[in-house]
Amino acid sequence: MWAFIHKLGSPPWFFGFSGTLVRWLLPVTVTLLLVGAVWGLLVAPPDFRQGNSYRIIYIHVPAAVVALAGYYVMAFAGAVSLIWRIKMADVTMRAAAPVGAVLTAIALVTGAIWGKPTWGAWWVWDARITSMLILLFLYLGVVALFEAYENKTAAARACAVLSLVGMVNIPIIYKSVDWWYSLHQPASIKFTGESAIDSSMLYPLLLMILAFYCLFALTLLLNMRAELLWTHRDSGWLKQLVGDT
Amino acid sequence: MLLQATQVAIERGDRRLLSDVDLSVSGGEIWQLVGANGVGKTSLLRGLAGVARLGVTGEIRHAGAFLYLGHASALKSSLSPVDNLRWHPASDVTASVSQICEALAAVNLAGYEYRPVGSLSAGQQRRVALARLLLSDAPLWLLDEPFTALDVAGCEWLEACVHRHVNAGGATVFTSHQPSRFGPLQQDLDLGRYAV
Amino acid sequence: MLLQATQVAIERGDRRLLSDVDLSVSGGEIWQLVGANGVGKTSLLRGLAGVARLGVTGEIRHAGAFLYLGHASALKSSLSPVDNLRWHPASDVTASVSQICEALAAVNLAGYEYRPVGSLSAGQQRRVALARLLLSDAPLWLLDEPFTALDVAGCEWLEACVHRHVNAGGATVFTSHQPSRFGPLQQDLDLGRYAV
Amino acid sequence: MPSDQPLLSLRVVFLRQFLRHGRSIMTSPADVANPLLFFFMVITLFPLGLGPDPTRLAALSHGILWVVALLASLMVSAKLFASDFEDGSLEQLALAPYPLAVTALAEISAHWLATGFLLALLSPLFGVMLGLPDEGLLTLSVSLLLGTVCLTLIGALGSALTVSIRRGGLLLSLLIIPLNVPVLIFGTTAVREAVLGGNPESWLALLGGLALGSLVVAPLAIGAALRVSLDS
Amino acid sequence: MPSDQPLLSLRVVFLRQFLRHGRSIMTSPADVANPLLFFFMVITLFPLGLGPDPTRLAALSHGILWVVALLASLMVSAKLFASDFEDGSLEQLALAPYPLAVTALAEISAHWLATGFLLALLSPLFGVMLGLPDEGLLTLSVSLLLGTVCLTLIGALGSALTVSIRRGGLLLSLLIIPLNVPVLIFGTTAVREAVLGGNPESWLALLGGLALGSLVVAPLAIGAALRVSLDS
Amino acid sequence: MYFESLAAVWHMDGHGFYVWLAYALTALPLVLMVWLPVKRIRQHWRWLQAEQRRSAAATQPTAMGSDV
Ligand code: HEM
Ligand SMILES: Nc1ncnc2c1ncn2[C@@H]1O[C@H](COP(=O)(O)OP(=O)(O)OP(=O)(O)O)[C@@H](O)[C@H]1O
Ligand SMILES: Nc1ncnc2c1ncn2[C@@H]1O[C@H](COP(=O)(O)OP(=O)(O)OP(=O)(O)O)[C@@H](O)[C@H]1O
Ligand SMILES: [Mg+2]
Ligand SMILES: [Mg+2]
Repeated sequence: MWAFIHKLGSPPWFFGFSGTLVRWLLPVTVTLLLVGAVWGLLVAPPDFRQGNSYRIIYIHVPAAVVALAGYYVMAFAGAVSLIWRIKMADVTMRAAAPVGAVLTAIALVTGAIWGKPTWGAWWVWDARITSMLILLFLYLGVVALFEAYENKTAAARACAVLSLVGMVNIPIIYKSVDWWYSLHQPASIKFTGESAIDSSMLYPLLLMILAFYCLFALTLLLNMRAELLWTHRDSGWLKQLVGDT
Repeated sequence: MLLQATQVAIERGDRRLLSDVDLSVSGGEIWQLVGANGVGKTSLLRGLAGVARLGVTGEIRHAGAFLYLGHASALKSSLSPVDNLRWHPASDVTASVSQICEALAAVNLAGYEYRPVGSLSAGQQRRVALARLLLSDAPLWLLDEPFTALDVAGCEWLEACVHRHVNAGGATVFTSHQPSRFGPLQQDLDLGRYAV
Repeated sequence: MLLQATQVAIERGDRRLLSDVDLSVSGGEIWQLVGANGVGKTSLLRGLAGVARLGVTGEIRHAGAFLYLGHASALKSSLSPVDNLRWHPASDVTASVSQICEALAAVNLAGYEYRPVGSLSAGQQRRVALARLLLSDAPLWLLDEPFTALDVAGCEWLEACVHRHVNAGGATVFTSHQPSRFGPLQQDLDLGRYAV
Repeated sequence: MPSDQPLLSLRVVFLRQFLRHGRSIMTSPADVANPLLFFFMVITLFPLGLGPDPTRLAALSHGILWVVALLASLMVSAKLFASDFEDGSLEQLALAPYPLAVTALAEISAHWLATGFLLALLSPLFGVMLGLPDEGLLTLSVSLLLGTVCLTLIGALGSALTVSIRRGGLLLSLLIIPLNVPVLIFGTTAVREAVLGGNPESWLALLGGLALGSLVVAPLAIGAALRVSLDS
Repeated sequence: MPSDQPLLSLRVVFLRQFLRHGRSIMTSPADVANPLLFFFMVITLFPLGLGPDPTRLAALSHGILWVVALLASLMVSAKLFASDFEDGSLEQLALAPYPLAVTALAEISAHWLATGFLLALLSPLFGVMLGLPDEGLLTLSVSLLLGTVCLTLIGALGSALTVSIRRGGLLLSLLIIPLNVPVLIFGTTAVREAVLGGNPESWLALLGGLALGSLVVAPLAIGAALRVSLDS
Repeated sequence: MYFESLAAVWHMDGHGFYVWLAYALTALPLVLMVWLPVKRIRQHWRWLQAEQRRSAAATQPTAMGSDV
């Protein structure tokens, strides 16, 4: 295990490994996305209360779930880079932030679109929605901080500190927003959330969640490879690799 | 040996400036860092002092305390010289008001003790910063362009001050664009030779 | 006559610094303002340029345009040298990128054209500011400590530049703590004589 | 700098300074995005503070949006001239053979375009989030368009007055908040009238009058204030 | 600076730095008055923006007071380390033989005493102005006392992270507003509970927990962030 | 397949606009998210190859490097 992590920290090994991984992951992700989308859009039956608008769930929920997980990936990478000074962790963190921000934005936008036919309003200050919005702000903060530093090594350290503090805060934020909402909860809004979901609707959803996880991994790897190619443009192993092709 | 630097390399913003710099400074020595604009004198001095750590590799060892005075003078422009000097952020030593006034008189700032530093001229501000030399007991001084903005009398005072310090067993590493400030007493470290 | 100052007196913060200063500068002349730290060189130069007006009395007349470069270099540290020099706030002249790159090459900053000014060394930043001399066609230069932070080659370049300017009929008024930068070519205005 | 060269017309000077400043803003997308994000974030603080009840929020939304716009514009313009003063650009501008009022106005215009204008354009989005009824959205946008002109000019005046003060410059510029009060009142009233089906036009006209008035008066005051700051 | 002198205990270092900073704050009354002034002025904007209806204002007052307190602390802490960084004091502090976390915490404490603490003490006054029922006044004060500790520490972290960035501007606000959300929620809820006759104690306890937690975590993060800023 | 006709797929009982808008607004960033780094990798790779060819040409005798 430790040896594997150590190997991950070595750019030449990682570059080769991620190349193979990407080659597998790309077709798998595309297939999963297509199958899941077609299943969810065309095959699954409509919800008995919301009708066809519920089909947005197949992108909304996966995006939200993966966006949340993405923050932990980013913060974990930040911790690794701060403690062990592993360059690859920097790169992971840097790549994860914009991807996570985009996924969060997708969850918010699809949620808002869903809200219009369901609640008649584009936006309400529901607990989950609000915490998702704050998550977006946290992501944007990391992205903006990274862009603001000229020295990218320093930028990575600063972002690592920020994302670690953010990680400590996320459970607190979620809990507090929950309490806030349950204290104020107005009667006029009903969230369909907890009701049991039929398996004919559940399977495509699980498939899409898996697809979004794959997509997250894929974009992470691609971004890391691009970053590696540039930062190691002068190193011998890369020159040899280029020469071999 | 007050300072021992071996195989020091300096990087700034993804660009390597200097590599394999070796420097050992003992009591009684004066070292001038020499080199063209942008060669990395300030960066090296900051590295030697330990202000910046990112991009500084190699071994840097200090024996004893040191005093670093950089371009920025660590003076609050809304406070008076006395208030500014009463406490030096980098050391435990607190000076008494009478000591401070003595030091200010030595740098020819008698009468300016209680004006805001921001309303002093460029050279006067530099003099306030240099008064720290008189209030510190650190054996090693690291000074980045200390002669800047000083008039002729000021430069002479600073030279005498460094002489006294060195004669008392201290050492000084400084940068300046004027060659051979201290004549045969000083040694040069020409950074042009280490530039990448 | 490019600049004519008669009976100029300077006050700062309720304190009179200088009085009865007379100075007339014609084309081909180099004037150095001389005096100890805090005597009022910067204040006088700002008065002559018209940057500060409060506390400046007497008559100051300009014939033609002039270029004033003070301590603060009017450079935005987040912009590149090229972006900074493209337009000089005090004049109508806009320079083309090729002119700017030429000027930057002349001050030995080729290769730094598109880095943020804030990431340059002290001397390099001063060089960017001095590149303005090459982009301006004003006959009179008012320069406050222009040699600060420049290395030996930089100082030589600046001296040559001033020589060229003066030979072409321009004039220069500058401050510096090093005496007689331009040998017999220059004239000194010793402010110690006018100090109150 | 009374020069021999033929002076450019003030319009050309304005345009040139405007473009220069605009380009400097455009080179960093963060400068454009940050004020909007700040606006967005502060708006989300209000539901968190006041509770999520949509009907109550909707009733308050025009007030919240306007107060936040005022605060955002204050915070953004508080530092308008600070960097120019510190790095010596202001000195140089003062030497130019044109009134400081014109060059300052050019800088302020570029700044407004990147902050107030964008904010006004995007404000309907924030209005929808707070549940502002659809009838109010257009009026919100227009009122902010006119209102941010005043707010920015007044903020610039505060910045010019305090730029040379070493301590507490930022906060002292808040002393100009009282000058913003009429803008706030006209703006909120216009939006409220629109929501209630009254006629917002007269209030918008008042706002427009304020904007015009400050476009005339404020630059002169700002030019004078900058001179004082340079002299101190 | 690994010196031969016997190192002072961290407590002494903390106290000394605290006193030094405190004295420097005291020499300029503006630094102390400004946050209070900001608080006062912004609060007066709300009746103007939301309409003067006293019952409605009273119902909203706890939220308004807390949001404004948050914004005030945002503005004040934005510049916490800026001057130290620019004038080189931070460099010197980093050379001291003590952890930056301790010296930074001392500075922050002095800062909090001059801003957050005073604000909490005076907040009942502002509460009365907005018509907050008397039952809520004490809780408001206590909640702000605990809350401003968190707000100041988080603000200091933001300042430490952005101090070396040339176009920092609003970036700091963007970084720390999301982190302040729990403080805002606990604080407003505590006051609301007190007004409605519920039990604010549990919310105050949560706030106290947050304050303690940030007292432990934030100084370390701030120390690391200041180091990064010096390195960049 | 739940729907009977393509038109029904499009219409979705009145919710088609929302569903398709949501899917479109998701698909666009997803495609960009994958395509942009792929483009960057291609660019960097080509740059590296060009660099290698350039340095190879520089080390080789000029007589052979005439094609560069
Ligand atoms: C702007 C609006 C919205 C946002 C930001 C949002 C956010 C989220 C988030 C973050 C989750 C994932 C929670 C988890 O991980 O368990 C989620 C799940 C879900 N959302 Fe939304 N949502 C929004 C609107 C809506 C609307 C309008 C509906 C339907 C009427 C909806 C229905 C659901 C359902 C059914 C789930 C999954 C079931 C569950 O986990 O409880 N959402 N949403
Ligand atoms: N902002 C200010 N407010 C009040 N007094 C000032 C201010 N700036 C400078 N002074 C005072 O004016 C005098 C002259 O300052 P000035 O900067 O002109 O000196 P200088 O001759 O340029 O000195 P140096 O050689 O150090 O640059 C000094 O004694 C100083 O104390
Ligand atoms: N913050 C920074 N980020 C990136 N590069 C920097 C930064 N500061 C300086 N540099 C670069 O590092 C090099 C060395 O700078 P340094 O300040 O050490 O030079 P110096 O020898 O002190 O020059 P001078 O004689 O002008 O003071 C310069 O080429 C400069 O461009
Ligand atoms: Mg230097
Ligand atoms: Mg001077």
